[in-house]
Amino acid sequence: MERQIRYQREADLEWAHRFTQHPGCERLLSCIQCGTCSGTCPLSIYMDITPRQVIAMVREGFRDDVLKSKTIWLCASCYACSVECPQKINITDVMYRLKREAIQNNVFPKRFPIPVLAQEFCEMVRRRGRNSEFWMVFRMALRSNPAILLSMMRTGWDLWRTGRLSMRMERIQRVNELQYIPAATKEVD
Amino acid sequence: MEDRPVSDKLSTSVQWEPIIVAFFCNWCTYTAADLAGVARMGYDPNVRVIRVMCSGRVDPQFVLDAFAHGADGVLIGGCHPGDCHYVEGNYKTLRRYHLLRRLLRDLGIEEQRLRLEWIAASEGEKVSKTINEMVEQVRALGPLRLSRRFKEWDAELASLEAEAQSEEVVAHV
Amino acid sequence: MEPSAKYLYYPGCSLKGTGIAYEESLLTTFRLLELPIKELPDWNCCGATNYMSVSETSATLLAARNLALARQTGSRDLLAPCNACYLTLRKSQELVAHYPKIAHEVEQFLEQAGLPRLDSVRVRHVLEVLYTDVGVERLRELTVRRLQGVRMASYYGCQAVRPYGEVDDPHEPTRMDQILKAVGVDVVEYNLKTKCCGGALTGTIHDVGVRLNYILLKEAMRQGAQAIVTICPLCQFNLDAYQAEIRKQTGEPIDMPIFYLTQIVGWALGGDVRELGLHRAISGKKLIEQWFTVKKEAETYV
Amino acid sequence: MSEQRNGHVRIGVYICHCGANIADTVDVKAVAEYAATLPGVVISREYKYMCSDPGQELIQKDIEEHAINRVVVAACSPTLHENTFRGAAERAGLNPFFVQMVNIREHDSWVHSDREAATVKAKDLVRAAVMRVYFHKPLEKRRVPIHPEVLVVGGGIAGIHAALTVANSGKRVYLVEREPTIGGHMAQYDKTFPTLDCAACILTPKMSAVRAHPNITLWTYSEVVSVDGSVGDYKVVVKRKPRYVHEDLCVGCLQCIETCVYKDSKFDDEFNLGLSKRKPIYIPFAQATPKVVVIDPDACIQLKTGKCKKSCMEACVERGAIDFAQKETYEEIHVGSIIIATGFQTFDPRRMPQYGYGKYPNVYNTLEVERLVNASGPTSGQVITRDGRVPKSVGIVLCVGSRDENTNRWCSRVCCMTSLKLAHLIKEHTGAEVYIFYIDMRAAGKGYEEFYQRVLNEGVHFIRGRVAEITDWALDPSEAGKLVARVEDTNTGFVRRIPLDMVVLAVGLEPQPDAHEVQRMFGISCSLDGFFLEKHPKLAPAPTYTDGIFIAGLCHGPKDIPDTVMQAGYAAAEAIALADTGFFELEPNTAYVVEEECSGCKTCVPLCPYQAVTFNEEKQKAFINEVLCKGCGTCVAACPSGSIKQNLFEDEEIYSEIEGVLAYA
Repeated sequence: MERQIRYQREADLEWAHRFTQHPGCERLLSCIQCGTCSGTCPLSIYMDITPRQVIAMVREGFRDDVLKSKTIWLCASCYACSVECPQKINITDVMYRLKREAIQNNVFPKRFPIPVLAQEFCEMVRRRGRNSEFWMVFRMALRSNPAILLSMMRTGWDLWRTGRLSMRMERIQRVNELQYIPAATKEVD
Repeated sequence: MEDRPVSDKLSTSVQWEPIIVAFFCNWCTYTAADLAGVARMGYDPNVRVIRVMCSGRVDPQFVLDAFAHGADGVLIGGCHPGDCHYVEGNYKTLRRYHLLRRLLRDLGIEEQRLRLEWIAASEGEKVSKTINEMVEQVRALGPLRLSRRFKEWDAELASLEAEAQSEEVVAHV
Repeated sequence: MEPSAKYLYYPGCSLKGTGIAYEESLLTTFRLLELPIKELPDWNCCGATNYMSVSETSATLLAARNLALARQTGSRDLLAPCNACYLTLRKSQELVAHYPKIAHEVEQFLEQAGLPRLDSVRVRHVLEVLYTDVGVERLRELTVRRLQGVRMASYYGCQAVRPYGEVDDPHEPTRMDQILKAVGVDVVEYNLKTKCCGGALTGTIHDVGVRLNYILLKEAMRQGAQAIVTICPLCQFNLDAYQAEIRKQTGEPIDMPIFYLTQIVGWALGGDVRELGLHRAISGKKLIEQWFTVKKEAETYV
Repeated sequence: MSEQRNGHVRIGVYICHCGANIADTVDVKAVAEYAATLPGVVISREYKYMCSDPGQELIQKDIEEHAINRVVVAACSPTLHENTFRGAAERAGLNPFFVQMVNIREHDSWVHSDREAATVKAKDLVRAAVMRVYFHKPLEKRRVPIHPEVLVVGGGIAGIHAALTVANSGKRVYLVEREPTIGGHMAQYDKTFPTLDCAACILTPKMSAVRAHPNITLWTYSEVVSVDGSVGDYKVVVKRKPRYVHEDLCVGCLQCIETCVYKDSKFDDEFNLGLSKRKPIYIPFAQATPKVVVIDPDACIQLKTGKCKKSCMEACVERGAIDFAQKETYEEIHVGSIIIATGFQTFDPRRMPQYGYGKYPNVYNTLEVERLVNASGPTSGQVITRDGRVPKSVGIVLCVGSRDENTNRWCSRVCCMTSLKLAHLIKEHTGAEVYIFYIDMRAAGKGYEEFYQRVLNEGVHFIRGRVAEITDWALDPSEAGKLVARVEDTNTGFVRRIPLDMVVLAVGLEPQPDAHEVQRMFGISCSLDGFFLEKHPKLAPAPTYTDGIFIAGLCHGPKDIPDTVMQAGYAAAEAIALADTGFFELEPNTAYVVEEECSGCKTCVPLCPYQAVTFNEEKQKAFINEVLCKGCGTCVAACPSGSIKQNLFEDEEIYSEIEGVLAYA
């Protein structure tokens, strides 16, 4: 049996405190744990921990539990929780922040497609200035789960015959200007 | 008066800190400042509050006097329009305030050194916010030090006078 | 079009690919409304939700480049038809306005890249422009043909109305409903008009994404809608592309056209079917043919 | 110079520690030592609690033994203890206005954390007071007589209780109520928590007592339209709206209602919140007080068109109480004090569209359900939904318009208990499954937690989570035809969908929509939430900053019936005490004209909002009537020749203060 207890030494209170200083995370301490976020979220029913629990865990410093959760990756950034929150907490921004920390610390679920998609996307955009939908999905599928490609065949065909599937690799002209944008994965604080 | 006490953080020699004289009306802003205290809403210690019954009691000369005695900024706090305990004292303050700002500008004193704010008895938070903002603003403007400039001006005047007199003497001779 | 057109058009990646019909119908509609519009030269991807998930700073810089480019053109209104582009650009403005540290990084980047400092460029959404700048009454006046008796549900998606509520009310948006009614469409009550379509989830966690779209489609049907009107390329794609799969999974006879608002408005203003990209639909093709081509003689001219 | 005017000045300075409140942040010893070096200061002391008896005695002893004739006390806000220290001085034979207070607690130690800076500030403020007190003059307190009559505004339980209490002490009371009857919200309730005694049974006897009391003048369907004057003598004008029925002639036989040309009731009944209908001529409810009918001018054919056969008049031909020509009238009264008990309004849940109020007929607010479960309500106590069904499952949603930054931030205090009560009653009436959706269950009060336990044991489901939305679309066959609440059950961690036949929104309590107008008319303040502000949150929760005006009940903030009654009794006691004292002491801070210096420019005359400044044409000088002067000082500030002075706020006093705080700037 796995013990479920949490010792206080496992709680990273300093991290928790720093967390509330980040843009959009300032009101985290106001949370009254009412669960409106979870109730509003269209995806909470698929999450391993609810958005409300995410906030409770962040506040109490249970960093690893939060970062390894699927919850943060299921967030589709629809902002419903942020709009409904009675304490005006920007829960979407909290989720973004957690996604970034997870990627930087490499703790996200392996071969889980969403962080892979995010990284592929950033890589492509930073190098070419634009995102070519076809190639992005293709590369993401190759890296996470090539079997997906089969199921996408039909959609691909539909798009192709209606002229909505472009295989062109898009690229902006002054791509050199993008070199001043720091590589996304290097963000630290 | 005597020398400044030793442990004086606000003394000009070490690091200049602005001093703001605040005239708060008894019914709204002074009470709000009390509320800020009760609620422990901290703010910069650079402000010195003088209580008046109504912001309408603030004679423009009080403001000029404060600047002349070394204030770097003057804050007037009154009740919100329509809420004056004395019906409309704050409207009179507002009119005087606009005139005063023009006067200050003409005198070469930055207008931002004088601020009028409506703060209701319940707005403790606004007291702390206003004071902090104003301290920040006046700090950015730098010291006014009108009282020292008086000495310089006096000296300047004296020398001009002496000069004029000597010229007169020359002329007479 | 003249160099400093009133509206600077920021297509975003989707409107050059899966959402090409949105671009076609948007440009057609603007032409019919005689609104000058010009594409932002050398625009780059806004970064969407993905970039924000990786780096807040870089995401803001990426968006900021577009805002700086917009400033170079001299136009004030940057029109972003895609909900995700709209929000990403708007959000970067908010971050710059509220966080000096981010503002500083943006300033530095723009300087290095030789771009002008940010100025008051207004990021606009198509819905907002149609509603505020053109106006419901004007659209009603300009309508030359009506889709008599066709019932549609208006679907706003997430990122246009949330979190800022500038495009429309975040709880109960009505502007698209008003526009659709003005151009002759019967708009049905639709509870899920701001519920999420799952965005990129259909590509990543496919079953979850498809389920969300199934719920959206089913509720629209329950309310008697024959079609759904959207204002976002991703919403349109998600609702349009997976109906066959949903039919197979659930056995329910869902085959519903999913339009862009600009297709419906453009058609009402007299736009051509192909110009409006109406031929690019995947689902509900029969109804589309019925409404827009076959029964052409039944059109009511006003 | 001042010595010449004021004799030999001997100042005593007293620095209070206030336990640790001041001493922790301000180096009180250093301040006292510093004060001792200031000119004129003879004695400078610090003490743990200056306001305590030993503290006051310290001052008194110094006055007596060391001939101290000016006192500076650096302690808390003058609004708190100025009178305490003035009293101490007076007892020692010194004129109380030789005392000056320095606020080093609220304005210093409580708002600063840097000990050094706080100490410097304290020294600056003490120095300013020392320099100011130099110029103080002996003054006499002004006394104004108190008119013994009392006005109570609002006829809910707070106003009723206050009016009866004051009236029982033998004083005349005017009770003004806006609606056609007194009773307020309490009259609409069914049972009261936690004892479940019937609201009407305990309220209606008090309503009749008001009607019958010889000392109470009851004006219903009336509104205060203007208030002038100040403590002791308020002149109040009350508008009496026409009810088109002579109150003194109507006996409440209700035959007019029966014979009204409208055979069926078809207008929304306000008392039942539209859950039932009434006629254009109606009585709000059976026990309405006064039991007098009223005619709704927006519904009555005669009043709208002048073309009705007036069958109501025929029914009342003998008494002749009905009078379509009735016009509004105005009453002017003089009272010494006023008790404001204007109540609250409930939150309009249409502001939260996610709950579907107004869209789905079976979504109710708590007030409507109070009427539904009431035996004398529109359904005679049967809980039936708007579509005519007895609900099998009922959800009560808490914190609707409370604890929410998007609507109202405060906790409305009564909704938890109201919901427990309604859960119990609904279960009793229908046997339905009842779900209470709560964030925190707040059952603090005598017998409240016990009631919570009782409802728990009755099998009501308590789901800890704020409902995200109420919809009518089914995702599961079991949800078909029902409303569905989507909520995270935070206790289990599941997101749940709960099908319900009836949803009750426990709406929060808000200030009346016209609270700000009332606040302005009576010259009192509102707190940030819009409720009326009390003088002190702990020690004076019924008086206001305006002397002679007291607040009671929910106009001051959400509270339950026992707390309302207590506050109303307290407000009444204050009003009685004021009337019995017979006078009120005012600050002697009036303005006066030094005639020799007045140039007769008349600048001051139009400035005074109280017409206290007049111009003596004969002398060509301004004159200030001290009785009318309220002491704002506007004329003082405006006088170009400086001939208008103000007691307690003399120019030289303020200039010294300015100079004092800036002595080292």
